[in-house]
Amino acid sequence: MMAVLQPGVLFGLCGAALVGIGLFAVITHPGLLRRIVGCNILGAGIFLVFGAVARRGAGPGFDADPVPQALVITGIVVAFSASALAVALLKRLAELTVDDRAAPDESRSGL
Amino acid sequence: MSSAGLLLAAALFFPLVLAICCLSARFRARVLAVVVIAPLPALAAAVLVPEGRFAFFPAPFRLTLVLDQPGAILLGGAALLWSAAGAYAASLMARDPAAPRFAIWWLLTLTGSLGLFIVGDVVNFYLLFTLASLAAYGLIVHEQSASAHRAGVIYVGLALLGEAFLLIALVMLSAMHPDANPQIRSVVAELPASPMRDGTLALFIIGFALKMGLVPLHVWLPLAHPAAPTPASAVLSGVVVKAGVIGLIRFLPFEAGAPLWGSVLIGVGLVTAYSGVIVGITQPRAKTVLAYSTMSQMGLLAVLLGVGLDTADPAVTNLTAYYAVHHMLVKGALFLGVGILATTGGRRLRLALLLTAVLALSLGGMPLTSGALAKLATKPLFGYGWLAGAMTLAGAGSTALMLHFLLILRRDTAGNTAGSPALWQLLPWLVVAAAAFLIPWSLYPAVSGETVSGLLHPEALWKVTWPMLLGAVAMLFVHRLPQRLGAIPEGDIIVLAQAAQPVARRFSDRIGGIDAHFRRWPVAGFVLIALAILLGGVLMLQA
Amino acid sequence: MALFDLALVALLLMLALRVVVEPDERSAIITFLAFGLLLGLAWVRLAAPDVALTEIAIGGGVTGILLLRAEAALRGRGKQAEPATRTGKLAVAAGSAAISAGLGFAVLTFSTPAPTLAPAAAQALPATGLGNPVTAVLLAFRALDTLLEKVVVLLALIGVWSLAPDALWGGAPDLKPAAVPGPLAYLGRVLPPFGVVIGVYMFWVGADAPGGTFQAGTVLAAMWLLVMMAGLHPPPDTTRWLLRLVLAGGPILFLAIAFLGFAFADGFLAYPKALAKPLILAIEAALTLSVAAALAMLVAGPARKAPAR
Amino acid sequence: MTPLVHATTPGGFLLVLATILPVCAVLAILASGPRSAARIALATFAAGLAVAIAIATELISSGKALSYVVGAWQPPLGIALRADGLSGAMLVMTALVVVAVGLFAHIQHGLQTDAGGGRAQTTFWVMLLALWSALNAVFVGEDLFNLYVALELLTFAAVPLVCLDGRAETVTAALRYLLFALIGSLLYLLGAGLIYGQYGTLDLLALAQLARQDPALAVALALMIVGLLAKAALFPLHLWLPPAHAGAPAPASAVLSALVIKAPVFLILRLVLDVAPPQAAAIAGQMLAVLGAASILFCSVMALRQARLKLMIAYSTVAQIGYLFIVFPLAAGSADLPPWGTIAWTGGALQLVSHALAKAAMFLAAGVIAEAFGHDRIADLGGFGRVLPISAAAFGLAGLSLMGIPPSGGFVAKCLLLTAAVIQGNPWLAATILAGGVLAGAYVFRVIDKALAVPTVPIVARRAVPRRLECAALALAIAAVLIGFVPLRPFGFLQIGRDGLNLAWAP
Repeated sequence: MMAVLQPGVLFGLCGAALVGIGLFAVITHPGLLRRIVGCNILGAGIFLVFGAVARRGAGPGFDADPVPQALVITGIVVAFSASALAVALLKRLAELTVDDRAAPDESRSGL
Repeated sequence: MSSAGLLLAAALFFPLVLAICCLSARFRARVLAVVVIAPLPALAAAVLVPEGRFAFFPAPFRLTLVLDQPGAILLGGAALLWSAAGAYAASLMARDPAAPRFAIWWLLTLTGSLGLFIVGDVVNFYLLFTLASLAAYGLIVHEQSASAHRAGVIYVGLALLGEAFLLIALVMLSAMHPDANPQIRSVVAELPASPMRDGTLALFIIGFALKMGLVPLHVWLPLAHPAAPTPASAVLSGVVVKAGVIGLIRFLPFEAGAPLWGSVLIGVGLVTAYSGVIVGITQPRAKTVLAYSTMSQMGLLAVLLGVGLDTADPAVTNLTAYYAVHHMLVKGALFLGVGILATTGGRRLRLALLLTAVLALSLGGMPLTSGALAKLATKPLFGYGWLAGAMTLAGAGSTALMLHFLLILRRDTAGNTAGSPALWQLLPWLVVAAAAFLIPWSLYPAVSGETVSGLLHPEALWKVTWPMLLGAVAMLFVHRLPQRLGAIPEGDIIVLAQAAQPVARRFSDRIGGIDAHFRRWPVAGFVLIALAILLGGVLMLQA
Repeated sequence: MALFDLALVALLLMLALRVVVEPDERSAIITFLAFGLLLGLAWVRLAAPDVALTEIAIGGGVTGILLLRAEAALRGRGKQAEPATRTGKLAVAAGSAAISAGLGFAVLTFSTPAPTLAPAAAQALPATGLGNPVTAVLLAFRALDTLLEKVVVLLALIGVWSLAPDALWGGAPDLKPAAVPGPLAYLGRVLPPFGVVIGVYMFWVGADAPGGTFQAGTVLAAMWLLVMMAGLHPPPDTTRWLLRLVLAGGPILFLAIAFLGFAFADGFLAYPKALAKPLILAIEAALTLSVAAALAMLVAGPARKAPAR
Repeated sequence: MTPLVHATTPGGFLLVLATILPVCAVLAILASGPRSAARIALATFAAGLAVAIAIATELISSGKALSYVVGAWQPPLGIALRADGLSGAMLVMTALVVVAVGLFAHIQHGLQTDAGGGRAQTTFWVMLLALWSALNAVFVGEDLFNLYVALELLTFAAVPLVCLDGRAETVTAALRYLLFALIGSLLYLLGAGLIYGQYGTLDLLALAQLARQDPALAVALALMIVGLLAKAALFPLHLWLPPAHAGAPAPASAVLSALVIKAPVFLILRLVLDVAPPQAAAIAGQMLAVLGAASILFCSVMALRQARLKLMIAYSTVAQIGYLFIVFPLAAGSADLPPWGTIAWTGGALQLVSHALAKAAMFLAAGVIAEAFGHDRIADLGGFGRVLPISAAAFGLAGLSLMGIPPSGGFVAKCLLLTAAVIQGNPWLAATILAGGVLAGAYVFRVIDKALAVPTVPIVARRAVPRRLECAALALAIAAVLIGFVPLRPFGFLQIGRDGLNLAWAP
């Protein structure tokens, strides 16, 4: 039982649960913005699994394995870029659909 | 490389090169003039090249050409018909702006159909078969009428299906062979020992039956042949259907025999022969009647091959080729004749009708014509049992069908004003008609092993005459049947397929509905999760 | 500490669930930001201070600005698409739970002793002259990932820019709200000097202590955003050469040094031993600026004003 | 057993160039401004093509895989790049398609009235180059996380291409694509994390020797494979593909359909063949084959139903991707024959390459048609072959390859797969391959039939299209046909660099 309470395992399990929550949000939530947030929760869960792996890999002189930690940093930046692109698309879409209502059929002329 | 080999290669490549030259617009504008010479190397090869096999190009691209007796007989006849029909087409289409397009399809079909008679390896056989099959589409739809288009669509659909059957059959045939592109001869020799023998044979028969127009895969034939321009009808009905015949000749194991599949071929062939006559006799259009006659004759060829397969008699291939070349030339001449008669009037009309009548009755086996020769040469195969009777009856049926054809021709030409056909249409017709008479006569001794003088024996004459009389009598009765003409629509059972259209549409709509469902975000997401769980679960259970 | 960890995990899960079920968009996002900050705490507990800083700066900070701005822009016309049915939700919930269970099982059955590259990293660390192994992994051992990741960020930025209407292509984004709230204006004036100092400090210590180019870059980005949002300094045109140079400068310097490795060291992305640390620091400096500019512009979004010709 | 380690081989630096050169061009465009985008891109095409050809030449002449250890940091700490025969084929294919599409786009841009430097044009060039980099990185990557970054790079390059025209429908399609692909890559990343937790390395070569049957690996493989399936848009995960590929401008559709979805497929191939233990590979292969077969049949029917040309081609992509997945059970190795020694492997690789060439040609031809007539409704295209003979020919030749009609790459590929199915006694897969061919024939013929038709009212082009534009499509289509003549088996190019991995397959 104590083994489960070690951070290297506990946060791994937490990450696993977050993955489930994130997946549920991104798949079932009707709001597109919330789907993006769901993706972020999914990502957070995944990074926690990496963190748990890193923590388990503590060695002499190191509290944790630096490699997964570095991967997480890279991953966070990539995930943020993805969110930013998704949000930009979403905002553009909202603008376009509003415009469409104002001037219908303008967008249908070309291919 | 011997000069014989080069000539044989020229038979294949000359028309192909001409087709490729059409990429140049300047050449394209004049291409009609060369369609008549395109098959000439093949004709020369059929006459001059001795039997043998020739290999070209190094290993991965190796092309093997084979000239044997059945191949040479068919190649010669086909080349002659292609050339004559080409001359006819060149004259007919001189003013047609779409003629270059027609000529390109013509050259491609020609390359494929002639090549099939001489190719000796599996891959190139399939390649040429495909070429002949698909390029014929261009000939069928050339006139762009609604009926031509419908015929073309149905033709391509069935041709693609045939391709699929043939492909899997070829793959099953050569899967175990170490060579990537084996010789047809060697893989067919291994076939009887193959564990997939029956499946392979069944697929071959289906694939080639489709091309020959055997029941129930014949539906495209009575639609496509009449829809094409006259010279194209002549080669389609004369030569292109023979692709199926040469396929069966090449790929069925006549050495070892396969009684089960022999019986199947005999059964299918007889049904085709009779149904061709029965449906054909209800048709009001001359070209459609000819198409049904082609179907009926292909049935007879299938019976011939079936007998050979049943009795393990390799000699049947020669006889089949002989019968096929007779039909090829006669049918070609008849189709051209329909075109000639449409433009002929007055005194010449009677002469032309007479010649047409001789050609037509030749299919029923009129004495001294190629039909009689073909029937006499193949007669020994059937023995004296029920099969011989059935074949005789089929001959009678052919006579009746041809009488029906002649009656239609007389009706159609009754109102013709005096006139004469263009010389360059008349001449090819006469050449083919003459060849239909001469070639079978000259080949008879070699093929049947009997002397020509035996043909003039009264007994032999009677043997072929009485079925004709029977057919004529039958026609007398049939002629009186009310509402006979048009009782069965062109393409007969295709009507059933059209009745199934709503079902197909519903099926397709169902697929569309499922697709729309799967493309909903939550559904796709759930499927994603479910797949991960499934795969993970299975992998975990195993771990 | 175990109890603390348990409480932290419970809180994290609660907040995450709250984000999912919360009907109001704005509260959901604020909950998510709280979740991000708590996550930083979790990273501290996982002995990953570098990640904790990154998570707080990006997950709690810049993402917060991004999402809140998006929420404000979309309010009232938020896209509602393809809702799941009740059974569908149940099925997905069951599936997600199964995935979590499988993951948990995998986490519990990891091989022991845990495989680790820590010793290998420790052994190789001196060759880089750095003290912080995470920085060494990012800029030496796995520098190719970092390089490509920089390109990913720039690509996302160009992707965002490409969403501008044709007429505005090359123009400037607009961050300033219609009316700048008082506190924002105040923060915009007061915070940036501190922020810049913190950012520079983080970058400087990053070589040997927790911190580094991403964390520093993110802090700088946040400060720049603050300034732009408070309307103190308008965002630049996206075609401005200075902006483009700062954006591309980091990766270009990185690439240039990487290619020099062919000539002066063991190949692409290898550093000459003696110069390793200064070179890495130079790269980090340029990258920090690039990251700051890129992240800020990512949040700022596509152009909303026509370019000045 | 001595563990295999990466060692930089002569010519290994070419792999670095293949991945980095297009990135350099992206940065150069960013630094020097949009106006020079086209020029920089064209110069990169020449250089990139040369690099790809150099890699292929080096592979052939040495007969061994090329490797490069980046920064001389040995994996597992560092990252290695490696190109075997299959990777080499992918690199060359990618270069060919990218260059042809790039030239097409350059000519097309030249037709537009406004000068260069516009939004859509600049974005196109940047994304095309980034995409090339990402694809090359995927094909030569040896490190699971490095591959993740490459996949993300690919997604971020592909998404803006989808909505270049900025209409609401395409933006919707792009957003849907981005989110679904994001879920896919996150699942992949999660799997990579689990693998690191279990084995302490992300290096594929090392994993090939370390991987054993254990729960962590099972979960990791399942997540990674399914995540990649989502990115590959295999039925029934294809929701994003038809609108995205049909909505993008023609050159963008061409690279998306021809190349982008091949990257995840390639990675699945590597995971199943190199990482998964043999029994796991067999089971995963069965499941993938079922999905592949469903994809072929279902999406071919869907393609047949489409009224718009580009949607038809997009559905055809999903169907053709299916063929790559039925390779798995067919290429299952035996004790004396590793998977890459089988003909199914060769067939699969050939299908991958010939589909890429044919599909790119088809989309470009469709682009010309849309450019000329202002629409792509199949029903209203009667007689377009008269107006655009070269495009019609390109479409027809590419169609040959899709249908599997000889002579073409698609024919040889399907023939090899059929042979494998027959030898293995797998009638269902054989029937699926054939049925897929017939259905492909039907939907290609639908268009050809329109091209050859002579409508009563002749169709007229809304605007003239220069021949040069059509020729790019034709060149690709001819390449798809010619690839059928490449003698693959005795050549053994696809087997280069794979024998070292035999270890993992020894029972």
